[in-house]
Amino acid sequence: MKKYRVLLSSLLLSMTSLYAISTGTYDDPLYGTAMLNAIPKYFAFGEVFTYLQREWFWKGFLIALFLVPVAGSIHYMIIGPKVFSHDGKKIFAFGLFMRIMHNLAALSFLVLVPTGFVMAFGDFFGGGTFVRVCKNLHGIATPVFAITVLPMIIAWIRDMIFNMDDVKWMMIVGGYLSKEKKPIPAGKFNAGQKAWFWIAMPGGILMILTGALMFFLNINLSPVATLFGVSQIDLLRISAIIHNVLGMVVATFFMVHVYMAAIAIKGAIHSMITGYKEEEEVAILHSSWYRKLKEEGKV
Amino acid sequence: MSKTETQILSSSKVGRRSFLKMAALGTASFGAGNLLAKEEKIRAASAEEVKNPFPGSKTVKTICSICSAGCGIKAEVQNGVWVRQEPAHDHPISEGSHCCKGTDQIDLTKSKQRIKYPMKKENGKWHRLTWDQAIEEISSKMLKIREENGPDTAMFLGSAKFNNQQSYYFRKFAAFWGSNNIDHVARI
Amino acid sequence: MTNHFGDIVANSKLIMMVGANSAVANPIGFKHFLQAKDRGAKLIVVDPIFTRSAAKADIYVRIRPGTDIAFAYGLLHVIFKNGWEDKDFIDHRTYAMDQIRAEAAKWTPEEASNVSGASVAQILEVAELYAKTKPAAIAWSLGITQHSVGSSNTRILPILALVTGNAGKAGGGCQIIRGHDNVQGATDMANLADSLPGYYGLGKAAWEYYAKTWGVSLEYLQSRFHPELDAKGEHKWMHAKGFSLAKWWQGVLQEEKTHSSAPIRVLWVQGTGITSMSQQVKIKEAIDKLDMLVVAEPFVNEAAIITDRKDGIYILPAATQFECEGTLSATNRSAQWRTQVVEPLYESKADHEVMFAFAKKFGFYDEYVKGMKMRVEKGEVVQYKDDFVWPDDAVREIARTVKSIGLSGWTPERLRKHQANWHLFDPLTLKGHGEMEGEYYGLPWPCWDEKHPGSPVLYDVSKPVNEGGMGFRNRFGMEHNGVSQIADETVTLPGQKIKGGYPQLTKANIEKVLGITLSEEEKAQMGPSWAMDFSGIIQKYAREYGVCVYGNARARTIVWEFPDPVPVHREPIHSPRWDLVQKYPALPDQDNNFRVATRFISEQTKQDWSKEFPTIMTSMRLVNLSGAGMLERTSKYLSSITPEMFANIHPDLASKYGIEDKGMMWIHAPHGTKIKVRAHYNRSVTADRICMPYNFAGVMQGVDLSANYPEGTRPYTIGESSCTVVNYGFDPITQISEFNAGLCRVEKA
Amino acid sequence: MENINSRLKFYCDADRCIECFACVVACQNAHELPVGIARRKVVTLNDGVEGKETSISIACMHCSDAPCSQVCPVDCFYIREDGIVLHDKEKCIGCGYCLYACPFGAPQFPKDGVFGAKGAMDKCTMCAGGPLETNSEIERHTYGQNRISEGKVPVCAAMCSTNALMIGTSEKVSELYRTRVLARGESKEANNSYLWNVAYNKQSRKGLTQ
Repeated sequence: MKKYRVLLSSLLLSMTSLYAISTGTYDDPLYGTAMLNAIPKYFAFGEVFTYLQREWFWKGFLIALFLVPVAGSIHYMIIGPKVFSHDGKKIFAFGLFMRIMHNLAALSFLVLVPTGFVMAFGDFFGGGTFVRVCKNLHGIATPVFAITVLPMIIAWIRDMIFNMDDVKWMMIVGGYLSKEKKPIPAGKFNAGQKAWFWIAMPGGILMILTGALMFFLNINLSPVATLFGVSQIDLLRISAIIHNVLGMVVATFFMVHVYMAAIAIKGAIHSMITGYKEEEEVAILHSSWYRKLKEEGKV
Repeated sequence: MSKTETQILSSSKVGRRSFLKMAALGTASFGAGNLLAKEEKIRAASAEEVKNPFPGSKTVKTICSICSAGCGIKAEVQNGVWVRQEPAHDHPISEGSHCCKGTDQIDLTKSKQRIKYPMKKENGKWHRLTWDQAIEEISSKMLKIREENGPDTAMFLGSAKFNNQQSYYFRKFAAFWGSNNIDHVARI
Repeated sequence: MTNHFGDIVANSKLIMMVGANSAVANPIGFKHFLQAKDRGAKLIVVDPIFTRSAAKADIYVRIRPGTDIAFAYGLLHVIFKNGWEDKDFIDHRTYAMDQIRAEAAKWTPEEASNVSGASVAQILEVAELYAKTKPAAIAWSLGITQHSVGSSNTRILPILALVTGNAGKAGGGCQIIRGHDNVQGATDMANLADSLPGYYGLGKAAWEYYAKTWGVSLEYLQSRFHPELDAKGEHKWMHAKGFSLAKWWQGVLQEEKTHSSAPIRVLWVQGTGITSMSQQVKIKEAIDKLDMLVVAEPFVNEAAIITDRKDGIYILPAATQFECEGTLSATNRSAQWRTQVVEPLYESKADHEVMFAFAKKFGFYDEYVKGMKMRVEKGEVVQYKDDFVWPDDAVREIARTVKSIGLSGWTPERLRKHQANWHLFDPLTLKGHGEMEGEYYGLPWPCWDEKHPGSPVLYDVSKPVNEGGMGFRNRFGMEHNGVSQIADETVTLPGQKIKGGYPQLTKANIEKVLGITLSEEEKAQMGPSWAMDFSGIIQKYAREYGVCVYGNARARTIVWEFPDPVPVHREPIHSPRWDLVQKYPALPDQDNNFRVATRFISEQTKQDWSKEFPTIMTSMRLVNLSGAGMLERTSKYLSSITPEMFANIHPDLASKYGIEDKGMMWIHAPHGTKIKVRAHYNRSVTADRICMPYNFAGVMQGVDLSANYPEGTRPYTIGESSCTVVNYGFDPITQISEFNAGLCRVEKA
Repeated sequence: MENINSRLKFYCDADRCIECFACVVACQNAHELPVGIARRKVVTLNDGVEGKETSISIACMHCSDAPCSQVCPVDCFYIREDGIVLHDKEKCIGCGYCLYACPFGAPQFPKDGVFGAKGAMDKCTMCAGGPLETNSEIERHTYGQNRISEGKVPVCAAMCSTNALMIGTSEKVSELYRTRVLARGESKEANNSYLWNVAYNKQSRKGLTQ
């Protein structure tokens, strides 16, 4: 637990220090000479951003918004959820700290994703107070998510490395297209979860960074900007592009994740509340892990 | 000759608002053949077109108090409050132009940092005085010093910000006090 | 200014700015230079710093601070050598040009280049361009005056204009761009230690004249002064110059020898930022030592802040100029009426109300304001009413009194009418039309009488006197060294009924000069000379005969009562060129000027200052601040443009001392003071010099003085005053400080 | 009003601009902006470098194809027939997209309340107020003066110290500028029309980016 505390505090510290960088210079990094120098370079990222935001981002978000619900509904109707016995033994999967971390992240995502969509379709809501509140919630939820990122990475990264099981898992799409209950090749985390992990964690960090940039706007980032060889305004434009594109992907995966946990596998959500998974569920959906646990005599 | 470049534009996004207004070349300026140009606009919009933003205000012509170019200022005053500073396009020297100090005259006059009442420093602390107290204390001390060592004990530093009449009367003040110890920043 | 801004736009073919950065100090003035440039005029900027003005110039010449005379002689050398001078002008309208020619002969372009740092090619180019382009205006400002040779500097540039015949011409002339809004007026009205209003001096005749116009006896005025009499039995301290702004602190500290009836014990500051004066540490010590400090200002004067004293400081709230009414003189000598915009805010009082209140307590109020209740009747000033109207009656008092510079025509009625009819004046000529036909805007002085239109261009002999023309003033006698000081007979103005030059008009000579006979009544009413003639009869005849009351004389190029009759180059008191100090040494030390002794040569040669202090230090202005910055630093918008004091430093110099861009550095002065400022890498300065704005205050030698401000009055920005490190050095005549040439040592902080 | 040349435009003559900040402070005073917000900015390039120093005043250019209005997620921009680009602060959520889309860095965001969140965007209105009742107090407080409706010139150009800043229909501005350049009798290179070349001329864009 101690290492987590260190982690946590260092994380908080880095967040606040980001906050504290002042803007008190003669030449504002955004609006001063740098701005004028950036004008001729507008036709790189500036124009690209404008084009993408005007033509494509809203379409992307529209697809993201409807893809999972539609696909989920079809899946639910045709194949239906997987139901496992709740009377059997339970296997301890997640400790209290990790459950808190995960659920904090889940909570923050429940805010981040919908508010993100509201912003993306701000004109649909007519702008104004509602969208503004959503924007601020989006900002407020971010630190909550940020706190959880490093602990989750550290705790799970070893289990998240892809292996042969995952290839097999991919071949059969995790068995979700069949109603049969036969063991699926997967460790503690299956390939789907791993994919989600790799998108949500490094992607999440990227989302946090790009989001923070856009949120704080004119804090002096000239060292970073120089590192990438672009002006600060271009850094912001790049951030906006990344944030949007990645946002679509993350939102999509998040919805899949929610569908799986809450609907497609009945009761799966309990493992993140109590920490215990149904033995049958583990045996079927995480057969490799189950085997390993058995070998170690933990079942 | 005139640099008045006016044309009527109807301005509005469709259906949002509409009224007639004049748009003009802001600072049509001194180009060849444009020698006498000074008035750039501008017809005041009629009452039907627009509401006066400062009802009942009057315009006072005055002069910027920063530098010796002597730019004109038009001050809009409403109920004794200076509410807006307008460019004096008809002023023969500045023709409406200002530097940043000139454009800030309204703000400077109303600065929160003004000295608001007479004060005296005593035991390292500032204390508020009434004018009567201040005049009484200062003058009695000065008269006492004058009594002791004569009028050349005082040094009067006047101002390039005085108007001519104040300036003349400041010189006269020193003369009546009895000293030529008077000077101002023209010497720097 | 001898001309006005519109005239530059309309007529100048070349403008040479020397020691002036009006793009920053005076942007509206600079607008006119740019307009002239867009019309095809050439703009030459001569400055130690590549200023914002220089950025717009056709030719920029970088010279070393304090070498303006050397540079000007370099130009004169080339001009004389090639015969480009205006020989007729020199013969007919100037005196002693041969002495200038002799001095110029010493200044080969090579020597001028060696001293000033301008290249020989540039000197040749500028000389040819300036001499051959006509009309050409010279503009200058504090870069010329703020030197230990300031009064020579201000003579050499008009000499350039005289040599090339540009003086008194539309589009030519000498454009001295003044600083504060009414610094011209405050000087005319003599907030000065060496004169009464209108440059009448402090002689007995002047005091008598003023006693009359003020409605008091000379004896009364004498009784106000210290009673000590001089050898001639005159009131010594009434006729002696007072302490000056530049060195008043010696009157308190008395470290250098002073000559006054008493030490200074009370300082009364009304509207002068104390931190714009040099020797800040001495000023601080002097304020510490005073019995009392009285400050009357709209904003806190740092005089009350830089001192450590715990008692005896009074701060009085004065109104701004938008809270009172009166006239002010623009840099082109135009009077402008300033109308009150609002009533004085808070408890503040208008400046004259402060004076009136104290005059009452001091017991001279009735005599003090009597002048406003008087008028001229039959050549005598008599009281005709019991109350007065401010400012109108003060305007009238000035008009009947200050004849020397021709303020007689400045009546409140005329000036108000000018204000009401701004739109009827042409910006390029200042000529009025319509209702204002026949007058120039603001009646630029001299405006000899109530019918005179004002004089937009000084010394312009192409116009009749009654329409604003005039020759040079006959001020220095009829002849000098046997040479007549009166202009040549070819210099006859249109409408002039006598031929050629003539002396200034006095009661004694008017009949002879104009060939008239005065009646006894006229003689009885007439004052002794045109400048002291309340009756206006001299001016009446002058108008009739188309002559100028002050005469039509030669411009003298030498000032025989000065220590340097011919302006000569002298190295700054703290010179970076020790080799040149031997060749061009400073003047001998002065025992008494403005009641105090001043060191010149002894300070200059005390040691080779450049060894310990190798970097040249010069001052600059910031566009958002003026003077000591007292006003503008309290503006939330203006102060945010430059939130901090800084110095411009060349990257090469900075890196030599390990100073980083935007890092802090110390600047040490030879007299042992230092300031801590932020270094700004900037290539407008070369690696041998640094440049600082002088508009900050509130920090002294690294110590923040915020705690000394009364609550709620601290300006939004405070900073070190560059005047803390301005070197010792003063002009021998005007005692202006040497702000613009000094030495320092920089150090990483 | 279909003619694109009848749209109102700013133009800053770099040969005249002396970085005096008059436009900036005039604007701040006229609209009583919070400290730190400058709808107009003055920038000097190559400060102190002989022969290269250029100052320029810059603000919203009121683009015909205003990219800001194309990217606004809440669609708060509107372009008047006279070409003035305005926005509705009630709708604006302060997301910053308009700034990313703007070539000129015009949109600014006053800090608004907790966490340093950005408030509603603020930019030059060409002194034409906003979508609230014309010349009402609330319009003045929200958007600043509505001088256009009074028949007055925007305050920055009206007070420009050197008449560097011009405003008018693009036709008139270019006419005036052309007269000025012809009077100068010289064909100045890029910096003369730095902004316009870059912003409105596809050919010179390439030149400058290369």
